[in-house]
This record gives sequence, structure tokens and C-alpha cells, in this order.
Amino acid sequence: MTDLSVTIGSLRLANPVMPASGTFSEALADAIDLDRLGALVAKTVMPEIRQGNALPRVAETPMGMLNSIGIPCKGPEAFIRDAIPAFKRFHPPFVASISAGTVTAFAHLARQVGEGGADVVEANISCPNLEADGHAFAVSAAATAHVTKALRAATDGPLWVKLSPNAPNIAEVALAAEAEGADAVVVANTILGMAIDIDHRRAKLGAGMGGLSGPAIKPIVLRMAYQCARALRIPVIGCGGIASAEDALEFLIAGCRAVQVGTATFRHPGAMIHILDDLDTWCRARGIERIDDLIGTLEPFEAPRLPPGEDLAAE
Amino acid sequence: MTDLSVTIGSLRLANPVMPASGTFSEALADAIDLDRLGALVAKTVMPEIRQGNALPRVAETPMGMLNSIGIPCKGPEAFIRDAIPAFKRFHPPFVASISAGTVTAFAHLARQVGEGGADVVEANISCPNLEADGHAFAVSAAATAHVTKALRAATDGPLWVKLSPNAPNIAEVALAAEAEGADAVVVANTILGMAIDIDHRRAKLGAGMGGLSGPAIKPIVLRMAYQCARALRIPVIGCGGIASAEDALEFLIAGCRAVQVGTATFRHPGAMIHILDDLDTWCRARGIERIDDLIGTLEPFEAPRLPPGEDLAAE
Amino acid sequence: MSDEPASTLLAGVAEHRVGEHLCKVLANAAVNADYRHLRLAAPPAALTARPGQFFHLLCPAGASGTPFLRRPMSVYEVNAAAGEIAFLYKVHGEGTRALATLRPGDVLDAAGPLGRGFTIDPAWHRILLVGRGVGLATLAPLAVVAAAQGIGVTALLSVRRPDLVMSVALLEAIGAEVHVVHDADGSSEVRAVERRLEQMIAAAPVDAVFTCGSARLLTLLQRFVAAHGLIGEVALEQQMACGLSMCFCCVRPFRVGDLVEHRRVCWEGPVFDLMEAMP
Amino acid sequence: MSDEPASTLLAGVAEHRVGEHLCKVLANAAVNADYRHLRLAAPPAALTARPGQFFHLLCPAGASGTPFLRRPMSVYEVNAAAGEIAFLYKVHGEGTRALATLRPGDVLDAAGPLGRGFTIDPAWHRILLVGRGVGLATLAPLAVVAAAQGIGVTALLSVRRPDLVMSVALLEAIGAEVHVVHDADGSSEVRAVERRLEQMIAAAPVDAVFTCGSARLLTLLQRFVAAHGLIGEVALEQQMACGLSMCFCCVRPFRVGDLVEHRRVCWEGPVFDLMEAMP
Ligand SMILES: Cc1cc2nc3c(=O)[nH]c(=O)nc-3n(C[C@H](O)[C@H](O)[C@H](O)COP(=O)(O)OP(=O)(O)OC[C@H]3O[C@@H](n4cnc5c(N)ncnc54)[C@H](O)[C@@H]3O)c2cc1C
Ligand SMILES: Cc1cc2nc3c(=O)[nH]c(=O)nc-3n(C[C@H](O)[C@H](O)[C@H](O)COP(=O)(O)OP(=O)(O)OC[C@H]3O[C@@H](n4cnc5c(N)ncnc54)[C@H](O)[C@@H]3O)c2cc1C
Ligand SMILES: Cc1cc2nc3c(=O)[nH]c(=O)nc-3n(C[C@H](O)[C@H](O)[C@H](O)COP(=O)(O)O)c2cc1C
Ligand SMILES: Cc1cc2nc3c(=O)[nH]c(=O)nc-3n(C[C@H](O)[C@H](O)[C@H](O)COP(=O)(O)O)c2cc1C
Ligand code: FES
Ligand code: FES
Repeated sequence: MTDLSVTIGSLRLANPVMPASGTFSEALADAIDLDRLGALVAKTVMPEIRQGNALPRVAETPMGMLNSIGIPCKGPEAFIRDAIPAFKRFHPPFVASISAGTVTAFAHLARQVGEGGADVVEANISCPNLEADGHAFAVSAAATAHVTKALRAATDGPLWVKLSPNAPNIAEVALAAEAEGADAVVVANTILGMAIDIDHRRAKLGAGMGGLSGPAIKPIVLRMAYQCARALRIPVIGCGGIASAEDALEFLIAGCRAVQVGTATFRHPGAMIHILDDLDTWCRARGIERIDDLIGTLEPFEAPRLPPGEDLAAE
Repeated sequence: MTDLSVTIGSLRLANPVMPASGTFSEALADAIDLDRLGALVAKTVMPEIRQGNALPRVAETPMGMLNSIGIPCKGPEAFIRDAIPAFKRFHPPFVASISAGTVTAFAHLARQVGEGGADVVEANISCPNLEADGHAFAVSAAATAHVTKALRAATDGPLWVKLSPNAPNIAEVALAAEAEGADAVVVANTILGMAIDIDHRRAKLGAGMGGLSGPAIKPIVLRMAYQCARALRIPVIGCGGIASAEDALEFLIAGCRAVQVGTATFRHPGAMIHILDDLDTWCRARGIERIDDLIGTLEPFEAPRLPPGEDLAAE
Repeated sequence: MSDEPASTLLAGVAEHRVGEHLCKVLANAAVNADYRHLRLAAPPAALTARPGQFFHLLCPAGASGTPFLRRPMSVYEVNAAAGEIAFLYKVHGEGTRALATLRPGDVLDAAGPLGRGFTIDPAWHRILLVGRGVGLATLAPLAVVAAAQGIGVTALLSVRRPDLVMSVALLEAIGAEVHVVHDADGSSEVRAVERRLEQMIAAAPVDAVFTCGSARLLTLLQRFVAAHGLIGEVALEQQMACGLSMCFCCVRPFRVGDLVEHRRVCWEGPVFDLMEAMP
Repeated sequence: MSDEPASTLLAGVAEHRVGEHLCKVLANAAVNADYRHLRLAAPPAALTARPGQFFHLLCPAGASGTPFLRRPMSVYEVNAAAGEIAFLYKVHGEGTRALATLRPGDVLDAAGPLGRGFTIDPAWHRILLVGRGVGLATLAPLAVVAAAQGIGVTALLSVRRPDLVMSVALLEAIGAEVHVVHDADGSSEVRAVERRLEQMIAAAPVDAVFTCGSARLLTLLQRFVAAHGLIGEVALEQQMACGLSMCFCCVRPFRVGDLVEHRRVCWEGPVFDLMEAMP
């Protein structure tokens, strides 16, 4: 067996594979052994009771999907009373994903779920569905710094900040989160997209626009995860289109310390277990004893170019 | 036959379907009848002679591809002497795509190709391969305004500005181009991405990163095209992942006046002809006599939400 | 739960209640112009499916690429002895068109069984099934299981055209009393159906009512059930992504006393209390 | 060119030189552990393919989805009378693994013929073919066409293991003199091959040399051709996207006098002057 354990700040995970927020619940225990996962991540909870967005909430796209679920939520009390104990029956560290519309409410919620038993607070500052046209804390380094600082003050436990790929310069936003005390960043949430029902000439999603996820976005998110890993000292957790051990390895080699698997679980309930088994097989076939040795081993490149034509004249 | 003609500024096109720059050459005449297209768009030409990027220059991704071709180029003189006459043998208007590293060189090149016979100048201010990590004029509204102004001064003919999906707020950049006299914007170029060869732990592209194109990016680019069409008075030309008449219709209904087809031609040399035929069939089946009547007919939406739980209590 | 790594995805999942089953296609034949009957060889875990439950099917690549999301399909037949399950499906959009290309010998990935099926009380004497179109596919196994428990079955099938009627032979074989109504002669209109149902239960009283496939019939049956003091269930549809309670895309509103509550069709359903459902 | 809309993609393209042909698979059998022989029913336009030209194949969906890019394959056989073309391919990565799943009756989309093939001068008496591995697939049709024009063929085939040798029967059937070398006994080493070639052309002089499949053999043949004042051509490979000169991803460097120039394998090639090629 390969040593798959990884360290995210003060936290040691048995392996680098965990679910992405909003694509997982403890019901998946009906299909896989949750105790094999590196961590468990719950759907984002918000301070208020919410029904979520209008239907339809998902649309299929080429090798991906759009969603505009909109974070339906029974509120923090129900979350702490019912959801946290349900997740804590399992061994992996429990990550509570939180979001809020204001910095104060965000910080308050972080304290609540921390005291309620969450092992990690993951701040979803990037959900593109909550504001018109995708605005969110995560699209601005200043707003990210502001909210991270408040969250850091509100909780002593591990704090992960989940970034948005809709940010103009994601590494800059990641640096802002690092500077204000985040223990890790998750790269990234969904990319704002759209699909149109041409027969009815209306958006396929009830909310008009929604977040794109799945294999389609992997090349974009991998690039961002690499840019962040290159810029940061804190760990980067990659998330976007990961569906196989090979995909996970791309993110690890690019410098990510762990990965989150979202939409892949919708296509294959056993995807995370499959990834874990195949990571082990892949490493063993190559004599790699610790997955940690792979992290960030991408050969450096600096956009080498073939020299301009004239210079080649004499070769 | 449906009337497929559309107007882009002062230019009347027989139909809204044309190739995207860099994915087309007059050699396609071996496979399809180029005279059926709405316009012909050449590969970007730059002021200097260039060999392009290191190999490999493409990588396959889920329903898409990354490229880091890097604009190999024989220079403006060869382009005007050899390429323009080759394209002008065909009837559709000829669009010369140009790019340059400085505003002055850009403007000079626009004048050269305009005088050399181009019917339209398309300014590729967005190519993500030429600068480290994808920086380009197109990621800043100010830089876009600056270069557009110079281009507008340099040429009297139709001027299209091709935007980058890597811009933080593409509608803002589009507005800058409009304000400085662009006759249309093309939305958009490729999205910066990456893929890793896990066995060799190196980037799959010789240049490290490259531009993602193909069906995978369609939902993202459609969203951007819609955002631009909603914000602008000048026409928007949609470009990103269009592979079928249904895809083209999504862009037209979202408000685009025409579409460019890129990567789809690599999978199906006849893709553009197929799209044209199917557009006609689709319109005729629905009694739509002019494609123009479809443009921008998307039912408005304003992210309606199911009301929060409490309010539903009494229904 | 064992700590040993499962050697394959299937093995990793098989020990759990919801499996991802790689099933060999035995047959996939057209039943009529719109519908196909898909028979699969299925492992024991899949054979535990109860009436009203569904499988989430991973469609093969079709003409326009691979459908990304799975497609939910009610189990239509379970033949535990033969190790087979079957679906009856309507060819509709991209996913079902792709399913229609499956040939015997191909492998189909079916995740399930999923969701909450119909309630059956062995003390009942007779149940009434009212189905429209492909809703029959969902109700048929309920009739089979009820009959096996000695419960009488009265069924009213509503179809667009007489040639689209299905499952009559199956229902008659288990001794059900079958009534067919259709749009062509107006017999499927609400008023006509209501009169017909009154006659049917006057002749043979029922303990519970089950329906699937039509919002109009649901409304009618809510009135009918209330008027006769019966109980009932409805199987509902909604677009799904995960099929496993995780994504919240499949919600529908339900009336619970004075409140309206969202429930997930894949998890709290697809079978719901008839009176709480909102058409 | 007509102004009428073509009713299908195929029809729209068929009147032009490069077609997108929907070909029925006739056979797709393993030749040995690594290689498969794919036979297709092909329309007349595809049957014009000349030795050295290639088709760009749209692979079906495989285990990990649909390969997005087409895969270039040299035409291995053209049987105009039977209306068939064939390919000999090595199962290598995702695309060729997907090709390997094709069954008789399936349809494969083959765009072509593409590229510039081998030059044959009817005045020649004898040509020398030197191929390695799957490079033989590219050279085989050249041997057939040359033989049909009364040109003698001497062939040296280099393979990893004797059991991977292919096309010997085909070459012998057209009267070629065939020499096989392999890695197992060292006969495929550069020095050994060089000696062997010297003996071969001493016994039967040749007018031109053709090669495909090995950079090492290319270098060797450049020396050999220079030393003997011969001419020659090489078929080269490079990853392709469009296959039609449009994308510039398939370039390779060539030595032209003192200059190095980039040329597109899909357009200026895949067959190039032997001396200008850079291994
Ligand atoms: C629990 C359940 C059981 C079902 N059982 C059957 C059955 O036994 N036989 C049968 O023919 N059909 C059944 N359906 C409906 C079936 O799932 C849809 O017809 C099918 O998903 C349509 O897919 P498509 O790609 O052909 O259509 P498209 O319209 O192209 O599908 C687009 C998207 O909408 C979803 N969608 C479209 N129609 C429906 C629908 N009616 N219900 C849910 N999602 C839909 C698709 O799953 C897909 O995500 C059932 C639905 C549910 C929820
Ligand atoms: C003109 C030409 C003719 C060819 N003829 C034959 C033939 O007759 N028989 C045969 O077995 N092979 C032939 N090849 C090589 C064949 O194209 C590759 O083996 C095939 O593309 C590999 O695809 P894959 O998905 O299995 O491998 P992967 O490695 O998964 O492919 C990844 C990408 O790299 C490209 N690629 C990988 N290897 C090659 C290669 N050697 N040449 C070009 N592109 C490559 C693929 O096309 C794809 O885009 C030819 C190549 C060219 C350029
Ligand atoms: C249906 C759905 C719901 C989601 N809900 C949340 C959420 O509540 N909070 C959050 O941070 N991310 C949410 N996400 C984003 C995912 O966590 C993940 O960042 C994204 O889907 C990219 O990963 P993937 O491609 O592996 O799915 C959701 C994604 C999907 C598809
Ligand atoms: C191989 C390749 C080369 C390209 N070269 C250029 C170019 O020279 N200039 C340019 O403006 N866009 C270039 N593009 C971008 C396309 O014009 C187009 O904007 C993009 O591919 C998205 O459209 P698609 O998804 O239809 O391919 C290139 C794209 C590809 C795939
Ligand atoms: S389909 Fe995901 S919650 Fe029901
Ligand atoms: S493959 Fe596109 S130019 Fe050769």
C-alpha cells in the first residue's frame, strides 16, 4: 500500500481525496465506505433558511453540467443539530462549508459551526449564484482579505478559503487569503456559464445563469491551481473536473496537496473510491512509496518558443 | 430558403456563419465550397516573421483541445502578396486578423492590411499565448480602449475587436472597444488552460499553458456573449465551441449577430456547411423566414428564486 | 466495513445498498412507435429493487456525444429467478435516444436501486392503479407484487392512441381488471375518467389508489381519494443529477398541512403521499 | 460549385477532393499482439488515395470518453475493385484503443485522402523500402503500386520481435525481395543494417530509397543515399489537429540548403525529401 497521507496545515489526512461541497451528503454511505475518504465536506450552509433557486436547476453540457441550485438551507441550528452529528459518525475530519452575504454574518457562522463540532471551516466566498452576474467576495482580492481576516478572528480551527475561477486573477486573490491567515485555499468553485433552450428561447436554468463543473473545466482549473500553488506557501486543494486518478495526479503534480471530487460522483457514485484505488495502483507500479513525494513535481517551464525564423537561418 | 443574411455595421453578410481565425485556411476549399460562407477569416498575422511556439502545440481535453500554436507568421508583406489574393478569389468578404505587441505596430499593421485588400480588420487583442500567463490588451478595458482608438484612426474599413474570455469583466472591455469606434466585437478567443503528462511530469504543451477551445467552453463563452450583447449597441459575433446549428442558434438567440466556428472544423471539415444547412432547415420547420428575426429573442430573466422558506409557509 | 481496497469500482460499491451495476443488455426492442423494452442481466443486489424504485442509467455515447448526466428509469420488471431487470422507456431526447442504440451484448451501467418505492399493506383487498403513458411502466411492478400477496388489482390505463397501450397482457396475466381509455374517442377526458372510476370502485371497492404519469389524473385522484376517504400514493418525476439526495436539483413542492415544503424526488420519493403532492 | 444546399454533411463534402466519408467497418481483427487490420467499405472518392497519403479518423467513444481530435492513419491498402480501403494500426493510446473497439457493421468517419504521397517515376527499375514497426503500413501500398508499374521492390523490414513482422506475404505476393531484421538477434542494429543494405544494393541496384518508422533508420539512410548518389523520400509523423494545413500544430523542421524551415506534416507531407528531413 502506498502511503497516501498528506498534511494540510495542522491537519493530517489519510489520503488526499475528499468530496466537493454541494456534491456530497452522508447518504453516499449507501454506495461507498465513507471512512476511506481523506475528509468529508458538507453542502454549504448559510445563516438564513433558504429554498434555493427556481427550477430547472441543472443543465447538461458537453462533458459537464451547469447548476444553479442556489444553496437551499435549513439554517445553522438545524445544521449543527442534525447534519454535524450525522457526518461525525464517520472517521475522516469533517469540513463545514459556510457562506454568508456579509462579513459579520460570515464570521458569526464560522464561530457557530466551529463550536458545533466542525473540524475545518471551508469558507465558500465564491458561489456565483448568489449575486447577479456572479459577483462574490472571491472576485476581489480586497474583499477576500477582508472576509478572511474576520473569519480568522472568529475561529481557531483550520480555515480553508474556497476561491472562484471567475476572479480576474485568482493567484492574487489566493495571496490575499494567505496573507490574512487562511490555512489552505480550495481552487476552485464553478465557472459562470449559460445554456439556452432554443425551442422556447429561454435559459435552460431557472436562474438564467449557473456554475459550470465537470471534466470540461478541468484544463482551466488545473491552470489556476498551478498558478496558485506556484504563488503560495499554504496548501492548495484542487477542485474542478476531477474524475479519475490520472486527473487527481495532474493536480497533485501541479502542486496541490489534496483534491476535491464533485460532479464525478454524480456520474459514478464510486468515483472517489475508484480514484483512491487507482492512485495506489499507479504509485505502486512506479515504486512511489509516498504520494507526498509527487506533489509539485511538475517540470518547470517558461513558455519556451522556437526561435524566430531569421535566427534559424544559420542553425 | 430562409433569408440568412445579417448586417454587421456597414457590411451585409449572406449568412451569419464564418470560420474563426487560426482554424481556417483557403485549403479548406478542398473540402467545402467556401463561397457558401458568410465571411472568410484568416489566421492572425503579426508584424514580424515568427516560427511559433515549441512542440507539442496541441493537447486533447474532454470535449475540447488546448493549443499553444503561438502565431507562426511570414510577416505582413508575404501575407498581402500571397494570402490576401488567395482568399479574394472567393466571394465572401475577407477578414484579416491582426495582432501586435505595441499599439503603434498594431495600428501600422491595420493600415497595411486594409490597403492590402482586407474587407474587414479583426484585431486579435486577446491571444493568450503571447504574454506570460495570458496577459494581453484584452484583459484590461483601458488597454483595449487605447489600442482600439489607434486602430480606428488607422483604418476606415470595418473594424472588429476580438476579446478574451480571460478578461475579468468582458462586458466592460467590450464597452471600451465600442466607445472607441469598433464596429463589432468577437466574443471570444480561447480560455487559458493547462494539461499535464503525469508519466513525464511535464506540461503536455511545449509552451506550458495554452488556449482551451471546443464544445467544453461553450457554456462559458455563451454567457459572456450574452453579457456583451446585453451591454452593447454594436454587433457581437459569438465564438466558442460552436459545432452545430443548435449551438449557433443559442448564440444568435442570446443576441449575437453572427458566429465564428473554430475547432469544430477540425473534427468535421464540413461543419460550417452542415450548420448552414441545418439553420435553414430549423427555421423553415418553424416558419421563420428571416434569421434576423431570431437574434436577441432570449426571454429576459432576472435570476428568479423560490422565495425563502418562511414566506412559503402560507403559500 | 473492510479496510482492504476494493479491486474495482464495482466491487467497491457492491457491498453497499446502492450499487453501480455493469449489466449486460439482453434485449432492447421497440414495443411500439414510442416505447422500448430494455432487458438486462443484473447482479443480486440489483434484484432487490422494489416497485416504485428506480435505477440511474449511464447512457452510452449517442449521435451528439455522451450524455453527461444519468437518466432515471423506474424498474418495470424484476425477475429474480432469471437474474433480470427490465425497463420500459419512451424515446424522448438525447439520453433515451442513446439508450435506444444499445444492442444485446452491450454493457449498461445502472446505479441503484434508488429512492423510496410504493407502500403495500398485505391486509388490503384491492388496489386501484391509474396510469398515463409511460407511467404504466412504474405501476406495473406494483400490480405484480400486490397480486402475489393476494391483493386484487383494478387498473385504468390512459393513452394517447389505442396502439400505444402497453402492459395489458402483463396485467391480465396476474388477474387484474384492466380498463383502457384514450384520447381518440374522448374516453380519457377528466370527466369521463372520473365517471368510469366511480363505476369501477362501486363494482369492486378498493383500499388504496396509486397513480403515475399525469398531473391532470393526479388532481382528479386527489378529489376522488378525498371524496371516498381513501389513501393513495403518486410516483413523480423531476430532472435529476446525482439521484442520491446530494445535489438538490430534483426538488418539488409538497403541501404539508398549511405549509409548502420542498422534497427531493430521488430521496424522499419518487413515491409520495397522493394528497401532499402538488401537480 | 452549385448554390444548392447539400442535404447532408457528406453530400456537401463529397463533391470536393477531401471528403468526410462514413465508412462501414468490414473487419477489425488483431494481426498480432500489438497491431490490428481495419477494413472499411469506402466510397469512390476515398479510393483515389495514393501510397503515403493518409486519412484522418474520428475515433468512436472509448472507455474514457470520446477522443476529441481525429487520428491520422496512412492508407495501407486500396482495393478499388472491391470498394475497400484498409489500415494497419498499432494500439497505443486512447484513440487507437477506441478504434480497436470497432465491430463489423459499425460506421467510421474517415476524412481524406489527405497529404502528399510518395513520388514514383515509371522509369525506375527498382526501389528500396526500409521500414520499422508500423512504418511498414505506410510503405506497403508503395510497393504494390511500384510493382504494378513493373518496378522491382527490395524491402528491409525492421521489427522488435520476429512475431511482430507483418506484410511479408503481401510483399512477396507482388514479387518483392524481402529481408527481415529484428532486435532479438541484433540484426536490426544500425551497423548490421548498413552492411545488409550494402549487400542488397550490390546484388540489385536501386534508383530510389523510401523509409518510414524510425529516426535511426532515417539518419542511416541519409548517409547511405548521399554515399551512393541516390534519391529518396521519408514519411514522417507528427501530432495533428486539423489534418488540412490550417492549425500549424504538425510542423517539423527541415533543412533546406543552409536554412531550417518549418513544414506541416499534414500538408507539405507526410512524405518529404529524405535529405531535407531532420530526424
Ligand atoms: C424516478 C423516475 C422514473 C422514471 N421512469 C421512467 C420510465 O420508467 N420510463 C420512461 O420512459 N421514463 C421514465 N422517467 C422519465 C425519464 O427519466 C426521462 O424521460 C428521461 O430522463 C429523458 O431523457 P432524455 O435525454 O431522453 O430527454 P431530454 O429532454 O433530452 O433530457 C434533458 C434532461 O432532462 C431530464 N428529463 C427530461 N424529461 C424528464 C422527466 N420526465 N423526468 C425526469 N427527468 C427528465 C433528463 O434526465 C436530462 O437530465 C422517469 C423519471 C423519473 C424521475
Ligand atoms: C501521417 C501519419 C500516418 C500514420 N499512419 C499510421 C499507421 O498507418 N498505423 C499506425 O499504427 N500509426 C500511424 N500513425 C501514428 C498514429 O497516428 C498514432 O499512433 C495515433 O494517433 C496515436 O493515437 P492514440 O490516441 O492511440 O495515442 P495517444 O498517445 O493517446 O495520442 C495523443 C495524441 O497524440 C497524437 N499522437 C500520438 N502518437 C502519434 C504519432 N506517432 N503520430 C502522430 N500523432 C500521434 C494523437 O493523434 C493524439 O492527438 C500515423 C501518423 C501520421 C502523422
Ligand atoms: C450541484 C452542485 C452544487 C454545488 N454546491 C456547492 C456549494 O454548496 N458550495 C460550494 O462551495 N460549492 C458547490 N459546488 C461546487 C463544487 O463544490 C465544485 O467546486 C465544482 O463543482 C467543481 O468541481 P467538479 O468539477 O469536480 O464538480 C456545487 C457544484 C454542483 C455541481
Ligand atoms: C489551433 C488554433 C489556433 C488559433 N489561432 C488563432 C489566431 O491566430 N488568432 C485568433 O484570434 N484566434 C485563434 N484561435 C482561437 C479561435 O479563433 C477561437 O476564438 C477559439 O478557438 C474558440 O472557438 P472554437 O471553440 O470554435 O474553436 C485559435 C484556435 C485554435 C484552436
Ligand atoms: S437528484 Fe440530486 S438530490 Fe435528487
Ligand atoms: S494538422 Fe493542422 S496544420 Fe497540420
